[in-house]
Amino acid sequence: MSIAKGSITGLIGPNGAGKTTLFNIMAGFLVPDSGTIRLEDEDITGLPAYKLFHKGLLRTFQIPHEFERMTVLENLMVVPPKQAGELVLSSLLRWGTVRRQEQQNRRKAEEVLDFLQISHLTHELAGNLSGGQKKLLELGRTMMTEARIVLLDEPGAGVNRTLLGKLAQDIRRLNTDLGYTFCIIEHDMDLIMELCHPVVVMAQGKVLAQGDMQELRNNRAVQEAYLGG
Amino acid sequence: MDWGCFVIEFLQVIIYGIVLGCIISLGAIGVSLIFGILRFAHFAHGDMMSLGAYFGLVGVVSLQLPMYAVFPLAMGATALVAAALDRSIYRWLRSSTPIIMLISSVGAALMLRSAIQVVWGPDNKIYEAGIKLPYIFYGLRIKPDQLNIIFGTAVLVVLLHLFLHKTRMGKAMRALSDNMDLAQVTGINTERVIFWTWMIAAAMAAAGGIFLGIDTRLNPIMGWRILLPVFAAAIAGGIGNLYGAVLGGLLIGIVQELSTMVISPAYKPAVAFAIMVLMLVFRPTGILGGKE
Amino acid sequence: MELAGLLTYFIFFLTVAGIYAVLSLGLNVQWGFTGQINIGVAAFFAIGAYSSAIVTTEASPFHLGGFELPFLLGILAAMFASGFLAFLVGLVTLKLRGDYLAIASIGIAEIIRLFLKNEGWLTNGVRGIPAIPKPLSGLTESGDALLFLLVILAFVFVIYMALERLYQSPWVRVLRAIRVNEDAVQAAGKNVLRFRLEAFVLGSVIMGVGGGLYAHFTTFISPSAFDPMFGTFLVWVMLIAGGSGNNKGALLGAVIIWGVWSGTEIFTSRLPEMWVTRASAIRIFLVGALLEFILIFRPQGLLPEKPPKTPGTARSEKSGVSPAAGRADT
Amino acid sequence: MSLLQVDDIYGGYGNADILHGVSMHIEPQEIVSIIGPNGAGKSTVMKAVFGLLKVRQGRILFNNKDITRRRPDQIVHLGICYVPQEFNVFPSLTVHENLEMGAFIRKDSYSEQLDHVYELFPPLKDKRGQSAGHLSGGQRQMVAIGRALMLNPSLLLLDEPSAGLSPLFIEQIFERVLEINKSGVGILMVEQNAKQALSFSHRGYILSMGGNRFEDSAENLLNNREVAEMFLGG
Repeated sequence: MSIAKGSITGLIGPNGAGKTTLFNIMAGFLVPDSGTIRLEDEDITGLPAYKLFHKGLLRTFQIPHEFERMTVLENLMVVPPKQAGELVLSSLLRWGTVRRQEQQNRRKAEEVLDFLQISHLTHELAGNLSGGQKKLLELGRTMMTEARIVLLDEPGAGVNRTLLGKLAQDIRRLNTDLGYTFCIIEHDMDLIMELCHPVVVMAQGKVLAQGDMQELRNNRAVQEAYLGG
Repeated sequence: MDWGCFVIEFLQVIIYGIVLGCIISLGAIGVSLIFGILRFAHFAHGDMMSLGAYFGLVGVVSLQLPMYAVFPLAMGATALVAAALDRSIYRWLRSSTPIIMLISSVGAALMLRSAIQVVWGPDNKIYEAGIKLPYIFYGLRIKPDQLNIIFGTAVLVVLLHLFLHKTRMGKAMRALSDNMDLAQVTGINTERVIFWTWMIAAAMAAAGGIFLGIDTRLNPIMGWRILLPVFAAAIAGGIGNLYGAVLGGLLIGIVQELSTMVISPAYKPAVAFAIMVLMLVFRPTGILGGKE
Repeated sequence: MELAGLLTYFIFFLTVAGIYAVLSLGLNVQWGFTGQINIGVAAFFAIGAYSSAIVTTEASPFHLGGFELPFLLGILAAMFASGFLAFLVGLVTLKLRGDYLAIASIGIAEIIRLFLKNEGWLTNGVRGIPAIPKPLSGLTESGDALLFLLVILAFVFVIYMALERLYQSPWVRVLRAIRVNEDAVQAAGKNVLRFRLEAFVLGSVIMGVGGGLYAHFTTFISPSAFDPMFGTFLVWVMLIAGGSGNNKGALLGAVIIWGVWSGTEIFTSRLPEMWVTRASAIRIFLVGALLEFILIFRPQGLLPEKPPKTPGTARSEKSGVSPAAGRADT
Repeated sequence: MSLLQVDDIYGGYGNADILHGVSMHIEPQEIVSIIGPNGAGKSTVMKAVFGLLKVRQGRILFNNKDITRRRPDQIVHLGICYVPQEFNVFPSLTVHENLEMGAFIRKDSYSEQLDHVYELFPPLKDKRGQSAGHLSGGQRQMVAIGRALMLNPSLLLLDEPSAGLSPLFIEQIFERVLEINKSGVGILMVEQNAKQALSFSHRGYILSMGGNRFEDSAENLLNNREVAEMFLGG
């Protein structure tokens, strides 16, 4: 399968279709047995996750991976790449530079929180957030750096209706305003319908069909895959 | 040295290695059992071996019992101490992380060792004075004690195998080691099985401790010193896998003894460490494959 | 006279507590910040002590030496040696799960112990290295101990301040994140292994400093000084009792636990003759029991870890009204 | 009196609720299927019944006895057995030992029940001495169900018994489930394979977003256009 630049591609399919596995492979958490993955013509197969990050490929997790004993702000500030303060010696000796960078990153984080409209949670411990807020935080982390493509693993799972609408809006805004490309695994068909074009259907480890959600709904094979033989 | 002599010498060292391997195996079995079920590295296991050895001393010296009666006594007493340790300490930490359990077992190791020192004093002790003449087969020397250790270990391993495969509690132990959650939804009283696991692991450790005392001498730090080879054996065999633990024990024991032919005997423990690190780097699941 | 004796004892007490404070600060970097279990603190402690001793002592037929470098270079050597050892250990073990590091670290400690005992050409074996110079000694008539205490306190202060600053830094922020969720740190583009290795090495370097200070304090070292009880376990109890993850906790733990340890000595020395030989064992038993007690009833220690203040021009800090901010900062 | 009655339960893991007011009932000797799109909370309902997650609000009655917030090991004693979707056998134990573990809490003799299980799943009899980890997926599912039957439960909870099985095995498993039901065991089943599951159930519940969406006889659900569409959104 391929994901077009600037698109919001949906990835759907029944449980066990292999969607999350595909994500894990694309994001460098698993190594494929065979086959290649290319990011704008560059072969990135088998690169570890932290290197892919620097190539602009980011991911979120189905079960939010927040740093629970750290504040929301800190959660975001972990992300920016090339922080001088991440080296022991510069933290100790070039405190001024580090401080300046920290201030920049902090401003950036605050912007992100504003964008997501959760700035009231800035100093809350991430572990205390609701499921939906954690999802927003996951999304927020991807905004702390320049991304080319963001893989979202079930951004809607466990999120209530109102927050879901907002999440959808945020994703669309990121797509149109900042030019993010998204690939989204999601079970909430409403969300997929609202956001994604095109949609890829997977079943039993293979791509079954691809196209517009409207078409797919009338596709026999897709219906069968969901309802079972 | 001519070739024949070398072979004899080599086989002689192998015998020493098997004896040491048996002792290590008995410790590694317990470490492996506990890791399989409770998922933490039990650092007090070596000191449980020492404790068993000293209980044995009580049987031999104070009660003047014959050796075959000393074993059940010392193993039972050590099992009770292990059970008490679980009830008073480990049980309260079960819901915390394995790492915290590990640290608490280091604390327990300290307590056991110092308790031994308080009761029996810090000096070396032996079970029996006097030197027994070794049997000699084709130039190979083997002491009766060493034969007893090998034979005794074999009996214990067979008994353990029968326990794990023929009794309800033994099967439940294996079930828990496979999948604690599933055991729970099957209605198995996991706390009771854990309790038994401690008793069995400690009994094996006690036997290993007595053998260690027979083979060398008793002193309060004997268990701590052998802890590294014991862990190395459990890891080399595949942690959580009992037969792996036995195999790993023999491997570590034999290689440790063989190493004395090339390097200074003082560095024997380093050999165990080296095998362990090699294993961890190249085959983390161990020889027979263990848990993750 | 009584008072002078008390004062001497007090200086001695603080000096040792200070050395322990350095060790427990080092362990705090590994365990408190990063969640690494190093049960071989004694090894890095010993390496530090021996390195500093060897490069600062006069030539001796019994061990390597004769460099007669100044005290500070000795400490530098201690840092380098223990850091290098940590680097090697870390390369091999940090990819593995936490409990394997723990097991490997007792292996390292054991090997270092054997090495120090058996390589007589280097360390004079069990007979140890005597006549290690004590800095600033002989400057005053009777104030050597006090001056040396000041040296120790200066080291503790510098290390403490550096770690406090680090604690505010992005570096520790990543470490704390790794402790909670490694995958997410990977997904945020950080090379987790690099951070772990750095933390392990830094912690060990600090332990090396502790070793160096110890060598110059006692002026005589031998392998028996670095047994696991004093070199490793006491340090662990100190850190856990004081509060893992909190530098102040590491300091407090060192003072309190050393106090408890020395205090029980006063008590046990009054025991009847036959018990005196066993007194040390009883005290170790109590330390073990104390550790269990803390783990069960107050696992966070006396001074629990608290999130650092995030630097920057916080609007909430300026306005100072955000209720959430208030909660997070207390 | 219903065998099992679930009244408007809310709950989930940690703080976030996954179930937002689910109600259902199972009559004695009934087969009831829970179906619905992924992430609807189907398995979660089952786990809530079996005491495997926190029920924050609502009530669960079994034979008119309140079992809300009881632990799994207590619930087993009352006569409910649960077959998880994954990791549902002890791989290093033999088939026979797996079944024995099912009867662990029984004090009486269970050899009759053992014979009954072997009758129900003849392939297991031949493999009784093999370790369960070496079996095929379908055989493993048989072991798992057989193990649950060892306590002679009056209600069996099956979490996606057909997941990952080949069509041939799916049919076999469902046939067996039907037979178990005929011997008087009530069955609550979560299924992805909606059509096939409904085709031999008495009734079905369709969940979506952690709440009830439809409840009807299996036949009506099968013929309901809306149901088919629901899986694909709308």
